[in-house]
Amino acid sequence: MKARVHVTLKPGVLDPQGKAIHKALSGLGFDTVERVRQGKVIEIELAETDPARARESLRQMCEKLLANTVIENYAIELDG
Amino acid sequence: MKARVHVTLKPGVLDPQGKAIHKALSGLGFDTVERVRQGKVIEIELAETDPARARESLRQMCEKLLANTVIENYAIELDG
Amino acid sequence: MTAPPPNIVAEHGLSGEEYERILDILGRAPNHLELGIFSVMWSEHCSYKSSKVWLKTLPTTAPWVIHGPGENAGAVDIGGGLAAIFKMESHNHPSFIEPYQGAATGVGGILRDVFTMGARPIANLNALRFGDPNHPKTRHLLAGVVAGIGGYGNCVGVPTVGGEVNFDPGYNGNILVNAMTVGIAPKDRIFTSQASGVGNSIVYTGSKTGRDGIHGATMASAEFGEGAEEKRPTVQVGDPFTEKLLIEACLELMATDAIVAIQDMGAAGLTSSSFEMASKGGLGVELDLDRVPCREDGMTPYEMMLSESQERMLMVLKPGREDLARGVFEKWDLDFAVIGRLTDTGRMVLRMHGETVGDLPIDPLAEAAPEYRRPYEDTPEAPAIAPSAVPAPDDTGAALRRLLGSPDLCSRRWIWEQYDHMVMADTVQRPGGDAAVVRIHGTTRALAITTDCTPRYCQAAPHLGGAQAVAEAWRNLTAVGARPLAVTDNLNFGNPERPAVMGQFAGCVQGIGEACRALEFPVVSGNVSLYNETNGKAIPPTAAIGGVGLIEDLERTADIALKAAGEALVLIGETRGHLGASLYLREVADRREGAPPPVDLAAERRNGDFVRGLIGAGTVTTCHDLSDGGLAVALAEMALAGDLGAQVTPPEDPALPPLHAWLFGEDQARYLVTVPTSEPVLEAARRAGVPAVRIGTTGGDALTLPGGQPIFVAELRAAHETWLPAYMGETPAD
Amino acid sequence: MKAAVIVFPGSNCDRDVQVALAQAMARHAQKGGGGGTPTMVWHKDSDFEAVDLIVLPGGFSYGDYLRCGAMAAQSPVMKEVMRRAGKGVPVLGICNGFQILTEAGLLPGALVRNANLKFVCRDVTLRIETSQSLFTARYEAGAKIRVPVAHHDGNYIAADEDFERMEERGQIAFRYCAPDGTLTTAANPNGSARNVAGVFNETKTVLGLMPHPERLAEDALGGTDGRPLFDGLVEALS
Ligand SMILES: Nc1ncnc2c1ncn2[C@@H]1O[C@H](COP(=O)(O)OP(=O)(O)O)[C@@H](O)[C@H]1O
Ligand SMILES: [Mg+2]
Repeated sequence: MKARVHVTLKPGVLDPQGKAIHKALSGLGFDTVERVRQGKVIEIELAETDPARARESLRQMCEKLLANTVIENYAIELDG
Repeated sequence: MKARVHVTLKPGVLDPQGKAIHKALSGLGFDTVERVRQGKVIEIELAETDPARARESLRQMCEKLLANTVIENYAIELDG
Repeated sequence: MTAPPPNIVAEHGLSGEEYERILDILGRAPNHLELGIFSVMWSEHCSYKSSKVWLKTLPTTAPWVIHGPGENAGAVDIGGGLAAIFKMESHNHPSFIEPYQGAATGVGGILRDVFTMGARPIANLNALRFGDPNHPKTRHLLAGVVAGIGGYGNCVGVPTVGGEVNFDPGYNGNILVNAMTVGIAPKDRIFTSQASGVGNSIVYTGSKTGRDGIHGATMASAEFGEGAEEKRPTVQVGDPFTEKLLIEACLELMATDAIVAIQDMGAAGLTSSSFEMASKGGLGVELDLDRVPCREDGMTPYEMMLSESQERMLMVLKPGREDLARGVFEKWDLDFAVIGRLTDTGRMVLRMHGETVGDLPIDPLAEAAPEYRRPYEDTPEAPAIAPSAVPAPDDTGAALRRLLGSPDLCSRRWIWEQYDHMVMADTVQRPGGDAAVVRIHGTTRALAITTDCTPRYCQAAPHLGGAQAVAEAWRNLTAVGARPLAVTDNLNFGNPERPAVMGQFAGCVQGIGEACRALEFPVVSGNVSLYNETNGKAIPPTAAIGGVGLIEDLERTADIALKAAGEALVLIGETRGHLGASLYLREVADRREGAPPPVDLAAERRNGDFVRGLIGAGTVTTCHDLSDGGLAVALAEMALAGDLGAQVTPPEDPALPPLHAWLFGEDQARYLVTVPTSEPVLEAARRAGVPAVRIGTTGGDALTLPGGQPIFVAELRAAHETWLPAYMGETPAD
Repeated sequence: MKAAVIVFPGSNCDRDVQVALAQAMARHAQKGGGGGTPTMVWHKDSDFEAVDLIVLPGGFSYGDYLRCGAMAAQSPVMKEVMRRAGKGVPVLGICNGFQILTEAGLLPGALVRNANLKFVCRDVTLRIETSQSLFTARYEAGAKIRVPVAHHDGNYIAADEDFERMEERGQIAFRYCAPDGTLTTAANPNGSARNVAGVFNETKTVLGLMPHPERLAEDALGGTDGRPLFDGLVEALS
């Protein structure tokens, strides 16, 4: 079973990366860009066929390791 | 208009982060994990209403800056 | 303006009595914004209300001191028209909540304190205390803090050259992250926050203001309870890239005549920076909050004034220099806005959307800031432990290996290799020695820098512990051949409202003061962090001392690495074999007790001056001060650094303590040096009244201690280098 | 010789390399050559005076956000650097400079996060793979030198066919090795493929390397193994 975990900064948390990308894009002449935020995607293949169990296990992975829940949110997406 | 750019490593390209996450997850007892790859999502808000133009402009951003096409693939996702 | 309900007052951490005082000052009830401002300005963090009475007792002057406490950082004259500017500051609570960002923003904050004064930062150090290695959070906190310090310091391009680390269960719920920065400025171009010139523009630059860290300053002053996790969203994220730009832009503008006063926005952000500038200048300010660069839409005046967004600066410019300044900051892609002006009203007036949203008198607020002489209880005296009352080890070599591999003494390589300790290409002595040595760029002179504190001594005997921390810092500077100049301190304690904690605080400060006076080593800056406790349990008192010294000639310095076989080992200072509160007692005999070693400041000074003289004369080839683990550990460290062995024979002396006490005792005021021939040095010591004795010879690939088998240096290295990487889960193949 | 050091926002080894080069130029002047100091060129300058050598220094250009060197590779000055590199003007990229050169396509391959994910700052041993270049002429092929690394993303990767071509043309400049010269995993600080520490372009006029020769080019700093690189350049280009 394949899954994707999206990790994004919580709203209001400073995103230096996004800020720098925004500036760089403007510098390159992409002047329609209004806002940039950067996040992570973690693709995980699981030896698990039960979606409910997979989701629960992914949730635990996020809480324990994949996301820094102090400043980040996460979203889990299961394939198929 | 909101867009999301997914940047992922090309298949076969070494992914130290993915590897380290995999190892850490196994160490935490998540033993059903078979493969982990890490990528980036860049969320961009554009002052642009025409989807075709938005897509073309995002494609150029990817080619020029957002992805290193020697080692990375990108995918563009437009909202709405 | 409507009065805030009582629960709101309490939530702002203000006591009923303090609130009464606010009513008196304003002659009316404060609105929410004003209450917020009082609350941060009168928080422990900003007002030093519990500590001030004691801090005033510290010696702060010397002929070479340019600015003592009271400025953003202390400044001392280092000759050549230059000043060294330095300070240490804690970021304990934020680092416990989010170790990476907490530590990173700690580094960012202390860097700003230093470059605000016109100095280019040249070195960072960090004094860290973690809980029991077996505590479930320790590993994660250590990994995050080290990565955060490196992540920030490496990116701004300031070398992280030293520090210290201890582990103790007493820090399980409250780790300590104390960051120190040293910078160099032209002596005649030091900038302060004292505003002047009615009508002058107040300028905001750096990053935009967001909603982060609102009430960070009050959080840093509140004891942790079970609900601490809920405070998480107040964590700030650091942007070292912007900090680097800010350093370069500020230094570029400082080279012109545009700046009247400048102040970084640290704790309590825009509030305390604008307040401080006006208050020091005896003036008023008027701020137009519509002009504050904001990261988010719809920010309220309260949020803007209390935000602790990082990487921001406030300046007062000379009339007509706005465009010049704007040009510099725009070149560096930084936000720039004239947000107000100085007035002669003595008031802080805040406007938004054409309305007055806050109006406070500046002097009364500063002068009426609470100041408490809190009740205190002296720490009961710990019993002295006779050397003979401590059992000898079964095997001296095994005891030494054990000590060298213990969490408090093992190699910190795993940490400092994550720090760029060489950027700027002036690091002459890298981490691992007694003090870092950083060359003054373009010269053959250098600064020596160290941080020191032995919390187990402070806990057993606060007064002595405070003095010992200063003495050890002074000794570490001396051991590299530097003339110690001044210190910065970072006083980390529990809840000052508890008399026992206040007693620890008072004791440590008195000890620091005494040692600083005796060693002519004044305190020029510092920071106090109180309420480091969880559920009523305070941390061990931790009075971290950052010391800075001057090396006049890089050809005349010493390091700890043994250089050549056949040299004489000479022990300087008196050895009584004091084992109370020692690491031997803790790690080998498993006992945490006893009075720490006495600190004889006269002996400290005499022995240190003698050793510095030897180094200056080029007499010694190697020098190491003795501290944790005593003679045996110091010698092992010298052997490891030089990859060379030594043979030790104790002197024939009827007063010699038991062998294990001689080897592992932690008597103060001692150094171990190597010299090609011992006689001249012993003779000079006799003349100077300094105890000195030859204890052995360098050579071979093993260390031979009396009463034990030779131990290969390679074996010692394995013991020394293994613990930390193994603890952090690293296998050699990684 | 005239040299230019490009300064990007976030560069932090610009002064270090300027000093190392200036010292090499001073040594050359003592032997009768011309001295001087490299000029600093701001990243927003799309043109600068004619020089014999362009240096891209270490640091964290644009914070190393997104990917190390990615934003710097797109800055105005890089168009000009690429134009001149195309004409054969020698370009040296150290650490972040190496990352910028790969991002700009002036060098093959890419630099990704260190295998153990940690920043690493320590001395390493390098094996000189060839002395047949402007940059390494003052070293002997096979010689071992000690210089520091300090980076978070120095893990060099390239496609196998790129590697074949590079090996064939002698484009590998330095490799991480044990003190005896063998290519071990333990001697490799970042997991780089084939222990690669530095590579040339096809004409060997562009060199990128992760280690910092400018940090050990002076006795006072504990070593001078980095010096021959700068001395060789100054001599060849004066
Ligand atoms: N957190 C740290 N960061 C960098 N260097 C450190 C750190 N902790 C310890 N060190 C370095 O390790 C060496 C040994 O530290 P320590 O045992 O505290 O020295 P001493 O006993 O001489 O005060 C010193 O050079 C010190 O600067
Ligand atoms: Mg020492």
